[in-house]
Amino acid sequence: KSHKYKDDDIPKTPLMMSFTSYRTDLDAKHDKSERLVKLSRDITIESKRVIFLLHRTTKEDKSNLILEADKKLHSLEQSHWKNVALELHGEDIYLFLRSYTQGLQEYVEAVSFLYYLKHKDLVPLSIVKDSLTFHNVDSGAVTTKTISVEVPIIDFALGLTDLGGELMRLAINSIGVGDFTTPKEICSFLRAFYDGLMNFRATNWQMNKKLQVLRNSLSKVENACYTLKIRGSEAPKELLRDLVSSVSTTTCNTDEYDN
Amino acid sequence: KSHKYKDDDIPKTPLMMSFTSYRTDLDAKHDKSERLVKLSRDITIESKRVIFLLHRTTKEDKSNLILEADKKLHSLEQSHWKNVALELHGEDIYLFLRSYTQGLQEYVEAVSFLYYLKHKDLVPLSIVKDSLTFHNVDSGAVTTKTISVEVPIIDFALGLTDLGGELMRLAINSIGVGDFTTPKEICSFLRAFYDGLMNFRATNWQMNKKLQVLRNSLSKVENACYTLKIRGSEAPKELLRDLVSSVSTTTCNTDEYDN
Amino acid sequence: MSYQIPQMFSSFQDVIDQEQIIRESVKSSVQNLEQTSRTILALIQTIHQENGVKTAKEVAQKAREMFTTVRKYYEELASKIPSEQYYKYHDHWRFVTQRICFLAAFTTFIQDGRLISKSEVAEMLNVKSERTKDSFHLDLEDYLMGVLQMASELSRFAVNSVTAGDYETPCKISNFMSELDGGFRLLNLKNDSLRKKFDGLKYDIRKVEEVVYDIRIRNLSTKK
Amino acid sequence: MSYQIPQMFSSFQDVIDQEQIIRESVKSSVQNLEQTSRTILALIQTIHQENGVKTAKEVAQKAREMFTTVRKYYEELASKIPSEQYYKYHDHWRFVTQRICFLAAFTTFIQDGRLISKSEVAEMLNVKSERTKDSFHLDLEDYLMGVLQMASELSRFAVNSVTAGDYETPCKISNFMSELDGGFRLLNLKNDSLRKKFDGLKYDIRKVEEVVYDIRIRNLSTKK
Amino acid sequence: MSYQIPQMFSSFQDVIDQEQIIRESVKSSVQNLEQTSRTILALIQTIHQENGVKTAKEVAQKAREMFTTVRKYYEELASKIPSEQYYKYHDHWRFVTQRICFLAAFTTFIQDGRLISKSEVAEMLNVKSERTKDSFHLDLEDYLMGVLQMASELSRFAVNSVTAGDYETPCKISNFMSELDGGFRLLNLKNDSLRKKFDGLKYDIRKVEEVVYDIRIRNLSTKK
Amino acid sequence: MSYQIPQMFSSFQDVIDQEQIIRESVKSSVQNLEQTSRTILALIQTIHQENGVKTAKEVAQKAREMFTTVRKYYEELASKIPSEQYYKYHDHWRFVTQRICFLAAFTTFIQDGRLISKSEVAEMLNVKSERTKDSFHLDLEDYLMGVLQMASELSRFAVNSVTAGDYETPCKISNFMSELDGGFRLLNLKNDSLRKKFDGLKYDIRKVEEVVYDIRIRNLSTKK
Amino acid sequence: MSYQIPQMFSSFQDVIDQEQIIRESVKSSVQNLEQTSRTILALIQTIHQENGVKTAKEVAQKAREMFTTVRKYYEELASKIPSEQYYKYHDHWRFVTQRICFLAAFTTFIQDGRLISKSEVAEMLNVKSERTKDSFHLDLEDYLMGVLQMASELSRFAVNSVTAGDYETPCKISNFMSELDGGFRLLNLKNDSLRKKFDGLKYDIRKVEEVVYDIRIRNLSTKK
Amino acid sequence: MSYQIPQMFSSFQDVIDQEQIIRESVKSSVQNLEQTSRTILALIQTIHQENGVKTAKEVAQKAREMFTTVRKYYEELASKIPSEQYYKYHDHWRFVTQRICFLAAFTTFIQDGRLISKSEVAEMLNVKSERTKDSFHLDLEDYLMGVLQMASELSRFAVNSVTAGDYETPCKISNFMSELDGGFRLLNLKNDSLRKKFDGLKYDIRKVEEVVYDIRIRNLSTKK
Ligand SMILES: [Mn+2]
Ligand SMILES: [Mn+2]
Repeated sequence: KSHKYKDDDIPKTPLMMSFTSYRTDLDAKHDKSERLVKLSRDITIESKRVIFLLHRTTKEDKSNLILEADKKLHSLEQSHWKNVALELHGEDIYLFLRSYTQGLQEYVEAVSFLYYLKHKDLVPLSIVKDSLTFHNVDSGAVTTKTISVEVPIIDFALGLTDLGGELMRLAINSIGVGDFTTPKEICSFLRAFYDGLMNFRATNWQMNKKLQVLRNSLSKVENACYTLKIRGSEAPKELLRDLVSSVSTTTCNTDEYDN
Repeated sequence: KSHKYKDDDIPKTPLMMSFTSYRTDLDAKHDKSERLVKLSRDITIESKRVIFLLHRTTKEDKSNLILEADKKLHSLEQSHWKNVALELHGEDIYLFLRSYTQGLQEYVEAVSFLYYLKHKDLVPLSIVKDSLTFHNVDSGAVTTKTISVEVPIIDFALGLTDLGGELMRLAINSIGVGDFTTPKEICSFLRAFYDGLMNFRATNWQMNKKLQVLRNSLSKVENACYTLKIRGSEAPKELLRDLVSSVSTTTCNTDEYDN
Repeated sequence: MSYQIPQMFSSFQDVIDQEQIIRESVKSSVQNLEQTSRTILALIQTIHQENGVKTAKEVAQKAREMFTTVRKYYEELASKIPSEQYYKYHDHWRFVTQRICFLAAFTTFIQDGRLISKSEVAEMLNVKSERTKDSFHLDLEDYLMGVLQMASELSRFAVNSVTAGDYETPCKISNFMSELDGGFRLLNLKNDSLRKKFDGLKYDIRKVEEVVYDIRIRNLSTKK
Repeated sequence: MSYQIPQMFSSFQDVIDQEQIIRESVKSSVQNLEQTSRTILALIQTIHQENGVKTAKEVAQKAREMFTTVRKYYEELASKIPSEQYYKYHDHWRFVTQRICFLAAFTTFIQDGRLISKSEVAEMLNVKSERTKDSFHLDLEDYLMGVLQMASELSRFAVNSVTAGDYETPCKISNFMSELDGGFRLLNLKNDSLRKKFDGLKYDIRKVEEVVYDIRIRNLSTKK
Repeated sequence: MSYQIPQMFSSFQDVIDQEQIIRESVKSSVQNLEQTSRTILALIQTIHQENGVKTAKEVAQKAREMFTTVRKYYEELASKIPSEQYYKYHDHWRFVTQRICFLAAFTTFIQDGRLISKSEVAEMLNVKSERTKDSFHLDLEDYLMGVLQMASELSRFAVNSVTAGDYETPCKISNFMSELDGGFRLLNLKNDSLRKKFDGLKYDIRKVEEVVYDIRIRNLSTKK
Repeated sequence: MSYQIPQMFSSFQDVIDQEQIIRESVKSSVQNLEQTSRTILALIQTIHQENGVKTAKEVAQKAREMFTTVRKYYEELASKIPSEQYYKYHDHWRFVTQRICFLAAFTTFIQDGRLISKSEVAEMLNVKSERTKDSFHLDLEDYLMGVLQMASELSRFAVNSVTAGDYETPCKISNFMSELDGGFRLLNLKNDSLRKKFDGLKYDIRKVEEVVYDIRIRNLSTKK
Repeated sequence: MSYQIPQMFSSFQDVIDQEQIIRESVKSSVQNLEQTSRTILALIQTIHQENGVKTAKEVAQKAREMFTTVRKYYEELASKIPSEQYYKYHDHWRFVTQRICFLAAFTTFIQDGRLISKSEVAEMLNVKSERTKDSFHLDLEDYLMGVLQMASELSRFAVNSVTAGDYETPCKISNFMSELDGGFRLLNLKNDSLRKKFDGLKYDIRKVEEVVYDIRIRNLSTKK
Repeated sequence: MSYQIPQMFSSFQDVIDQEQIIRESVKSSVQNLEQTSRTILALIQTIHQENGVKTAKEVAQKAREMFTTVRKYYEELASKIPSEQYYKYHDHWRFVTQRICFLAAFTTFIQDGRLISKSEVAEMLNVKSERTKDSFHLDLEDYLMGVLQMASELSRFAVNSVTAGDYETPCKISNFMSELDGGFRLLNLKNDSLRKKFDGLKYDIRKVEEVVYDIRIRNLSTKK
């Protein structure tokens, strides 16, 4: 950013001279913070896209979408996240955490969603940390063996908690296409997750708010499982088996059924 | 307002028939209320204009402006207010008070401002009531000896309280043009007004809020009088007399002063 | 300087004090009404219980009898309001009147399967149906709010009827509420509390429609 | 110089007054649109009633005809807004336009079993589909909100179709809503009102799927 | 039908993305304008310093020259906004435009002792004065807010002129502000931010009148 | 005079410090209570799990045993508060006490299928049931809030019972909550948080009634 | 079981009723206190009037005599509150007590030019200065809030003294408030309403300092 | 089903607990700093009193000596912060550090008539001026906030100097603040608390300018 004030115009008093140097420091900090905010915003958008993409798993071929999501996240790591790591290199990350935590949380949400689809479990912090660690980096400014983006536990936990909403969407959407297993699995997982979080004493209003949202999501999934049970109670056993096995046929084709 | 629903289409069940009559009643009420809101809004705008006009008294010929304001208010009474009175004739006015109280309050503010400029005192409720009473009215719908707009005490008091702000503006503006008497008179009047209102126990949150605003206005006028006193302390006696007598010359004409 | 301010405010004060006395007295009548309405409501709630559906008509009859007390308190209240100042104090009894309209409407639906009219409610409350200069009347919007409260209670009653093995009542309720919906759609509602309450009606209707759906798809209704 | 300022400020007052006049006039057209949309909505609601399903197409045709009035008021409204000020006053007609989009979309689904396109809605409203310099257009988000409102109404219609003994319509609705869901999933929505409304879509879909499920396990679709 | 919905929604995404791009781009131009306006403001502030009064005209001339940059950024900004979307994005540049109007008005008063007109400001900013179909214009309220900001700065300048021994400038300022006040009194302002800002004007005027009074009672204006 | 004010204010500081010490000490006891209550809550949550319904009584017994710790901390807390200052610091333990009442009530319902009385809760907490001069008591509203929290948890439990294949528990819960509702209807509540929470009870009740409805319409309760 | 809940809740109602009775009774005493405090305040306000400064001492004496009534109502209030429930109802009289402390402090400053101590205020109010088991006391924060309200009134009094031609009183007030500020600076306040009010003190002090400044720069204090 | 959830959260809990311990310890050091800063502030306040201006230099010297304690507590605080986590806990000491910067800057201005530099403040506090991996430094924005607080205090001091008959100090302050204003205008401030505080500087400057104006127009300054 070029300054319109020509430096020759500035009176050469000690005060003005020190403020000139303060300006340099402040600008450096603000510019870095601004760059991080922009990176964070792009990361947020791209992470949301990955989540949207993964929701198509209820409709389309699952493994292909997972592969695509893997690729998208990997390219996000190698581009935007590597830039974040470079920006943070040598800094006290807590000075800039506010600038990139939103992107970080949304990224954790996307990664954990993908991980759940693969492993039906919570993504470990170590995996996220590894993904955000870069080796043998050689940028113009920095040449170093290893740089990484710090992932504070609280921000990780905040991102994870958002996973609840996405799993809830997945559970309800699954029922819509006749998949009755996924909702039950998600219900059990979300209960364990909620119990774990309830015991986690990190006094943080954001956490409390998100915990409330998580509880609502869990409640919606429980109601969905309840409905499944109730509905299942009426179906003739053999029909139910047919239904479950034909998960991928999304539409109710009346003609086919007539056969 | 014509209804698009053709009445023949309505099933002739008892329920639908009674709702048709409810509709008539509701529409009548809403329409009247809507007309009153519109009248009230016009009254508000016109009253504000009268107030703006009267603020020019610090700059222009006072008696002409007062005459003009008198005329404007009178025509407002004979047009909009008479219509309000016609609308309210035979009604429980408290059903519609909310629709026209804003206009009423702004009108009371304008009337009391004008009255203050004439008499340096608070306008009596009876004068406002008289202005809003109309004799020998003959409209298409109503022919009656006398109709009037009820002025509930609370709404009258709320309108009066707003006068504080306008008097404060008048006081400060007066100083700007070298008139030192008006601010002092206003200060004394506002103190008495504030004391009177403070003793008036009408528990009403609007009143409490407006009382706070009035206190701020009084405080500004007190500070202005203080400044006058302080400034006056330095002026040579004879000059001060000159200044006070030349209230109407608004500008400081350096040339003239040189003479 | 001497202003007419003190005299003015002291005369105002008299009026305000007078009004305050009326207000206190009104509050006390309203409290009595609230107490009575709570008692009737508690009675009516029992029809949701296990055997409630069977005793519904009986309960409704008892509830109707309790309106004697309601009438008494409305008479008392009416005597306290100066002529043409009904709407000055309306806020005090607005809420309880809506609730009482709900109770009257619910009772009548249980007994007769039809919507009570505004004038019938007014009669049950011992007030006038239309505004006149010297009397206490029933406000139209209060009546309509009460009717909407009833609709909400009916959707709950439809559910509990099925639990109690009664598959006919839900169908009656569904038809009734559909007609009610049509009635309300005739009205030109403003963006006020009535509109908001009416917006809630559609959820009650959907619930009842789903109950009827459940009955029909299982062929439980004996009518067909 | 002395004379310049008063003249300058008089001309400013003219501008301020002018804007106030436009705003009042816009409000009045919007009120007309609201009235008309309420009437069409009341008409459409009748298809949920007992015999409604059978008359659905007829009702839809009537509704479509009532768009003549809609068109007239949009024309009136458009004539009041200089095109470059569309977004200065947009909030005034945002809500009613969403509702009208819903009505247009619902009508079209009933008649043709397909999603009305944005340009078709624009045509029905007699406005431009895309922003151009000289015209009043249909905002994209308003159209999408209207489409989501329709989805909610369709899920209710699926339930009532079954009650009326029609087992085919729910399947058609189910397919249609599934496709609609796929369409919305292509959008990268922000966390705004549109996203929130879209989040509700999944419950509507689930409800319809449940209806279809109930039909299938009972072999009802073959009964027709 | 199946193929229509995905295509439709893809095109919707394009529109949504497009808007996001405009918004980001607008923000960047506005940041440049803010930076420039801060620089001009810092320059103008120097006239309050001890020798500032003497160099005032010089400073004003320099400030005027810096408007070249302002014009450039407005041109850039204007090129990004289709005229009919001016009010869709107006909030982004509202604040900075008010400040720039203040700077233009202050500069002009220092140089010519008169109020800059709205069209002159528009010219200095390289935008249109009136709303036309194809251009970026200057909003009236933004201009008026800028004028009121200038009045506040002038009252400070009056005080510092005296400190610097200049007894004539305060009288000029006093006359000018009195006239300005007369202008604003012609407007019928609503209770909005403009009215609030205008309410502050009377204190600025009073301050200047006090300065003039101090000069007169000491016969200082004759001393020069 | 000069010397009086500092001395006066020094003595005020002593009072403020003293209060601060009590407050800190209270907070620490309350934190312990919160920790313990969280542990009990987490234990109780397990009954919502798939096999939870079967182990419910066992879990409740374990929970009851953990009240030993609760009693200890209340004793500790009580020792810190002079009785006449109970309400000065009440806000500190209000929330946690409500939660503990909920836990006690829930545990008792699971074990005995009945409502725990206020004096029983007081005993479980090792505090007095009624206010006396020299002791730490259980506030009535805190007890009632806890009871309402339990109702909310019970409605969730009813849902999960069905999922776990238990069709009897929901019916028990429904009866119990209906009775509870009758109890609360006897109270004349102010417009406070208790009233608000009670207003929420009806949603919990409807939810449970709908669960029972679903069971009955499918004849599930007889099937097991 | 069925019979237990209604009985339990009936007993709760008794408790709630009891509390309600106390609350109503407290409110009535507080209203009397408010009325009396308003009367004293109105009396004290007269010292701001033109001739008020001259009659200040006289007015203060009259105000002090009116405390007889204050004492009576505090006695009445105290008799209604069991000591251990002081803080349960404290919010009811908190505000009026702060105002009465202000009146006592203001009166004392006018008469004696010094700060009234907490125990003196307690004596004027006929309550205990310190908390004891069996009595109604004066809360420290209420006393301090009252003192800060006085400071605010004093700054207004300083302004009006000058207007009335009294140039000495402002200097006394300035010294007094500076000392008061020193006192408050000894306190370690929490981030509560007291701290917020104290933060406002510095504006009152600056105002008075500016009044003294105006007097000194014009040599007015020596002139009289 | 068994998840790795409990292990994960229990390992997190350890970290969070550890952090909580540090946080508590930091708070205690910060409280000491706050106590010390309050004492220094109370000392400095005395220069506003009647004879304060004369003893200003003496007071400043005493204040400077009290920084020994400040240094001690910063050393203590620094020892508690793990390397590279300064900004994790920064919020805890941000406010007190700003106040201490203000005290250091004010002291230095009184003694030397110049702005203390950031590195000088760091030295007075016994912290590093620039961030390094292993040390506790002085944040630039905290320093700047402190400087702005000083400016506000200086404007008050200018007023009180005149009261004490010192007409030179205000002129010095005016020049100093004008230069300070120029310095701040070099900075590109974001819309944060620093910007907001800086926006307040202009009022302080105007106040001082008006004091200088009062002095000049009365020829009180002996310099000319
Ligand atoms: Mn999400
Ligand atoms: Mn006004």
